Amino acid sequence: MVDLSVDLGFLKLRNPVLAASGTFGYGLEFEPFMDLNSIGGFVVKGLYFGPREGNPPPRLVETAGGLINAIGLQGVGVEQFAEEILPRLRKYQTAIFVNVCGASDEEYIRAIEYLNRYEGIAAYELNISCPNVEKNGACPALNSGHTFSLVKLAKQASRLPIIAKLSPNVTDIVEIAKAAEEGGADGISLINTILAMAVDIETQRPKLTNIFGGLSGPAIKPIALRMVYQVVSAVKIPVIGMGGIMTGSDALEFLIVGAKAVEVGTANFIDPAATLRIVGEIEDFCRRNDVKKIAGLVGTLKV
Amino acid sequence: MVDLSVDLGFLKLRNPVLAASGTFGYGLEFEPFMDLNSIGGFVVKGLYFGPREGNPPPRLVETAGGLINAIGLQGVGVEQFAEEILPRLRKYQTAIFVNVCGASDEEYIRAIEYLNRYEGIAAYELNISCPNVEKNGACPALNSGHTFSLVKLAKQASRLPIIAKLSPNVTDIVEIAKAAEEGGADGISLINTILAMAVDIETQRPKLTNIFGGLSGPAIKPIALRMVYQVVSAVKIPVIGMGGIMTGSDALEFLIVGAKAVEVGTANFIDPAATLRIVGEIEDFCRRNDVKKIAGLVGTLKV
Amino acid sequence: MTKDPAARIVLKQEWGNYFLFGVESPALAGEAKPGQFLMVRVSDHIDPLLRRPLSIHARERNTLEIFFKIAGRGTALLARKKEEDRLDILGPLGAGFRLDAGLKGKAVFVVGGGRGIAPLYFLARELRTAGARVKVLYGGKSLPDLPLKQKFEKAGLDVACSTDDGSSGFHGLVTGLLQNETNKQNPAALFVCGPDPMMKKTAEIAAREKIPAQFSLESMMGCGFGACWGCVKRIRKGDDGAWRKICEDGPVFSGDEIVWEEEG
Amino acid sequence: MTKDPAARIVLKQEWGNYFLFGVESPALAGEAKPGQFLMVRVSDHIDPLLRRPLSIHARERNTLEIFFKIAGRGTALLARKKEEDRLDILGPLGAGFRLDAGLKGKAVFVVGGGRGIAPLYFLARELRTAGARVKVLYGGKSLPDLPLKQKFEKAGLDVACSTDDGSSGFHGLVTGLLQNETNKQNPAALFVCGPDPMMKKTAEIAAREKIPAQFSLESMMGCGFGACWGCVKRIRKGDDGAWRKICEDGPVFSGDEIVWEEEG
Ligand SMILES: Cc1cc2nc3c(=O)[nH]c(=O)nc-3n(C[C@H](O)[C@H](O)[C@H](O)COP(=O)(O)OP(=O)(O)OC[C@H]3O[C@@H](n4cnc5c(N)ncnc54)[C@H](O)[C@@H]3O)c2cc1C
Ligand SMILES: Cc1cc2nc3c(=O)[nH]c(=O)nc-3n(C[C@H](O)[C@H](O)[C@H](O)COP(=O)(O)OP(=O)(O)OC[C@H]3O[C@@H](n4cnc5c(N)ncnc54)[C@H](O)[C@@H]3O)c2cc1C
Ligand SMILES: Cc1cc2nc3c(=O)[nH]c(=O)nc-3n(C[C@H](O)[C@H](O)[C@H](O)COP(=O)(O)O)c2cc1C
Ligand SMILES: Cc1cc2nc3c(=O)[nH]c(=O)nc-3n(C[C@H](O)[C@H](O)[C@H](O)COP(=O)(O)O)c2cc1C
Ligand code: FES
Ligand code: FES
Repeated sequence: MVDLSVDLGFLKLRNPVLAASGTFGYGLEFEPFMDLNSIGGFVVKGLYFGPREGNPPPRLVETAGGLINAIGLQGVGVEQFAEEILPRLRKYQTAIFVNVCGASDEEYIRAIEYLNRYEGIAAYELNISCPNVEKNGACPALNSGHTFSLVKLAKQASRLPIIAKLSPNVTDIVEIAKAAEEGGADGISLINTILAMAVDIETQRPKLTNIFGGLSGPAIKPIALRMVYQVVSAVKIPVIGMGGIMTGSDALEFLIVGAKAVEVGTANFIDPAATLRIVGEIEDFCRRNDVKKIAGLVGTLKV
Repeated sequence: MVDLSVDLGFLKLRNPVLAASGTFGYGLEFEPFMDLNSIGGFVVKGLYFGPREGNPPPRLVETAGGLINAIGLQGVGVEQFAEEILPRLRKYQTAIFVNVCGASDEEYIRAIEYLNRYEGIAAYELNISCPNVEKNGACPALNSGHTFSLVKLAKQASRLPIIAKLSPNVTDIVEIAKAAEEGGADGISLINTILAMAVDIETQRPKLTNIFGGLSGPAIKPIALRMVYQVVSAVKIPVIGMGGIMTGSDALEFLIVGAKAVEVGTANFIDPAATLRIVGEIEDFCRRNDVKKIAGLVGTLKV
Repeated sequence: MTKDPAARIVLKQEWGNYFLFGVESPALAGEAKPGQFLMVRVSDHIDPLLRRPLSIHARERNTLEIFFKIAGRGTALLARKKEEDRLDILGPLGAGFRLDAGLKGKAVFVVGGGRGIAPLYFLARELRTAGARVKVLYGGKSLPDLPLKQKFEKAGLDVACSTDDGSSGFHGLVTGLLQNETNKQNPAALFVCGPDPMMKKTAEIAAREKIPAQFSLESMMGCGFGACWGCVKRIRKGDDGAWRKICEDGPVFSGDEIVWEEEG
Repeated sequence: MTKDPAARIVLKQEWGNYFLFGVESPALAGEAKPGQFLMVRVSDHIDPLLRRPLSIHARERNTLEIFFKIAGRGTALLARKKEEDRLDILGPLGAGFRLDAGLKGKAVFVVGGGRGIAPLYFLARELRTAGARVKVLYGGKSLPDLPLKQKFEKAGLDVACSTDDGSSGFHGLVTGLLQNETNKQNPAALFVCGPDPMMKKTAEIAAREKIPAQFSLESMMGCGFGACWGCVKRIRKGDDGAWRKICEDGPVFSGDEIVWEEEG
């Protein structure tokens, strides 16, 4: 038996595979395809305090090994989530993270304070890195000062652990990660999508109505892995890695560079049981290589 | 007849397709496969003042739709280039750009001053953006102050136009582009490769001896296109776009968002006549769509 | 809703750029309803990355059929598959057409343009089973764009065709043919699938003639099962219209739900 | 050096994970020399992105042969190609083996391990044509890893085999077999291709026995024609060794040029 459990410090996970926010709906969408208890946990789609319309379509473009999305965080808002969806998730023994968004610092705090009253949430993943809401992809995680202050506010308001989700669209990811740590984050997750665009040469229009969107999928894995590696050596809090993970092998790369857990995003669209399959592939690898505890593989990169 | 010529202001090009530095050797490597006169021009491999050893192998990793390289600018140095290679290039009627590198500001200037004495170079592309030389991918183009001062020094030293080649590994590409423009750059080219890594899960080692390398190829096109679009609207000098161009259609996306010309990189490895093929594909597009002058298509994006 | 990673291709037919596959998959076939669709994996790796949505064209006990036109790289790759190859398919997805009990004995028109004919064979047969008197209006650019005409006829369905170039049937758009037919007799319902402009025009006719009409919409789909919020269109449900997921709430909507102006 | 975008596969043979293709390409075949290689495109799109280097295994007037083992996705895709399919190939590339005039009448050993046997069939035949007395030492893990044994024999070449498990020929590594053979008779030259450890060991034997030896090296190749500087190894050319391009200066080097320590 391979011990796949990992300890984030503030939380133990059955295994290191989580589903990434915005790619796993509210979890329920995946019930027909897999047992939600078989993965480490999942992060629900980004929630603002109130419901959000999202961006006008087209919202998706496929690129070479990647997907650009400009969903714009369409969603139900924390109230409807907590009242209608969360109760249906409580039956699961898996860790449920809420990805918290806000158009202003105050809205993040309002969402957190509202959700604080409900049971069944393992931690908040503070989405300070969505490139699809403000013009030109602006978001708090582009700036270490804002990252620090917002994480600090969130931490003060929250009764649950805070995971700061960082943006790859920065010169120095380590600086931002440290700001999040100093602000009191209990963990860091990265990367969110990379600001990108595509053009239809026949119509000479952007392929996304929003012009810009966020690039995800296998295309970005090498960039994500580099950033995760840079961050793990600079902070003491646990790091959750993501970006382009499609297979157990991809996930293992992130664990080896030092991520304590991983999130699987775009892969869920192609294979709705991707997270489950990846857990299995990690287990197989461990068996083949006589790894008794997956936790022992974290951060073993030989340089 | 389609008029494919474009005017960079400081230089007219037969057509908007150039070969990118480091992917076209010194040009001569491509003589068996194509007529070098059929493309707009090419940028020779990055040159330091002196010869460079480059990084230990493995230097390449293939990724999903991409290639990570950590060549580390192995090359002959300006002297051997000017004395032995440049004379063999002078017979071509195509624009030859020299990609100038330096371990210090002074070395850039020394290289430029040395090359100033030779005929047959159309412009210098100032490579302030190579991620494979300093630790953690550091380079002048990560910082607007350094970009400004180095471009300014180079411009003062140069008798030829200066094209500043920018790095995508920044929070705000527009800020850097503006700094280059203020420093006196005659043009801007972007993007250089994106800092990336890959891990061999069997050996638990980085796949590149250098740990980090630069990601190129189709995977990065959506990111490159976004950055080129952001920059063209912010500067007055001409912008040369690149990143993942494999086909005429890819090149047209860059022209439509406002690049005056494009560079083709990784594609040259797969198809040594890629630049030539792309010129043909652009011409076919123009014919099909009754575009008389390619210059008329530049910057026509409808938003 | 399930995933069959190895649905076997048991039939392949082709007409130029149009292809029909029969795939054996008891799991998928068992649940299928007209207007539902499948998400088909066209590559076993990352290129193209996403599955492709294709309507359920026909259903037998253990097999389903898909009918598609090559539109780009994904469908071109799919077209290269051969009998005995396996397909990785998710489905059946979406809510499909609503088949009112009240249609028994009534005349209904099923209107398809181009590849939009795909879901309408399954639908037409079910409508007939439900007791409706079905007339199929099938339009294309030219005769080669009507490869399924005979199949409908063989199934004993009443088909009228139109071609833009007059090479077969009514000379003009299928909406022209529809207008002609409604001039003769207003059906009790319209079921429509085709390119957006054709559907929009059809919606106008339906509204004018007060015929209840259902439309099967297309949009770029990331997942097909409601997880990505990528496929939205503006849909009224007793409100002014919100971005609703085509894959989950649709792909079929009634004419008065669809906000056509916001398209594209 | 040219590009043939449509070299036709005229022959396909397979033995488990090993494949042999004959490809018709007068342009490529005309120039080919032993030890040179081809860059073969294994996909028509971006996955995998790069061509794959494969040695020229045999040459007839208008055709070339390649022989390869499935190592990963690229070679697996290649293995799926069938007779009559077309391959996009660059070649011939590299400098290949140096065939000294002085070898006439002399005994030479050609030593191949696993898929490293690929370039040695072409070489052995050319060496024989040049008048050398050729002995082929062919090693593999087990009998199934020696699929070309009979081909060499049929060509009238003297082959001795080794297997790690003793299932055929000498029981042990091919370097053990080589040691045995050199104990009997020192050849005038060695020509070697195989996994790095095998080549390194062979180089030690050659140095000890003072036999001139040429080695065909492998490395990760971006382009195959000298444009990317990706394929370098440390090679001495009257100096301490610089990173030299395997694709252009090699892939064949003599034992005293190669700095084995710096490998991998
Ligand atoms: C619910 C639904 C049912 C469909 N049923 C059928 C059918 O039965 N037969 C049939 O021939 N076609 C059908 N389509 C359309 C079919 O999905 C597209 O033609 C196909 O996805 C194009 O893929 P491609 O790789 O060949 O082309 P691409 O090169 O990807 O694109 C070609 C064109 O198709 C559009 N497209 C690409 N991907 C999608 C996608 N995921 N969803 C919608 N449009 C897309 C692109 O925007 C582009 O305009 C259906 C679409 C939907 C949404
Ligand atoms: C000059 C030369 C001649 C060769 N001749 C033959 C031959 O005749 N027969 C044969 O079976 N093999 C030969 N090889 C090895 C062959 O190129 C690799 O096995 C093949 O490229 C692996 O590709 P893949 O996609 O199947 O595997 P991948 O999944 O890409 O990789 C599997 C392994 O092969 C290595 N590899 C991948 N790409 C390359 C590359 N471009 N160059 C070198 N190694 C690579 C990887 O590092 C990895 O260890 C030769 C290599 C070189 C450099
Ligand atoms: C369609 C889509 C929607 C997303 N929505 C969110 C979101 O609501 N909140 C968030 O933090 N990240 C969101 N993301 C980013 C993912 O959680 C993840 O960070 C990113 O996609 C990289 O991982 P991947 O390459 O595995 O997809 C979204 C990504 C996609 C593709
Ligand atoms: C192997 C390799 C070597 C490169 N060397 C250089 C270089 O010497 N100087 C430079 O400015 N850019 C260099 N680049 C970057 C390219 O010029 C180009 O900016 C980048 O690859 C993006 O374009 P592409 O995706 O078309 O390859 C190199 C890229 C590759 C792949
Ligand atoms: S296609 Fe993903 S939600 Fe509809
Ligand atoms: S493989 Fe590109 S230089 Fe050798």
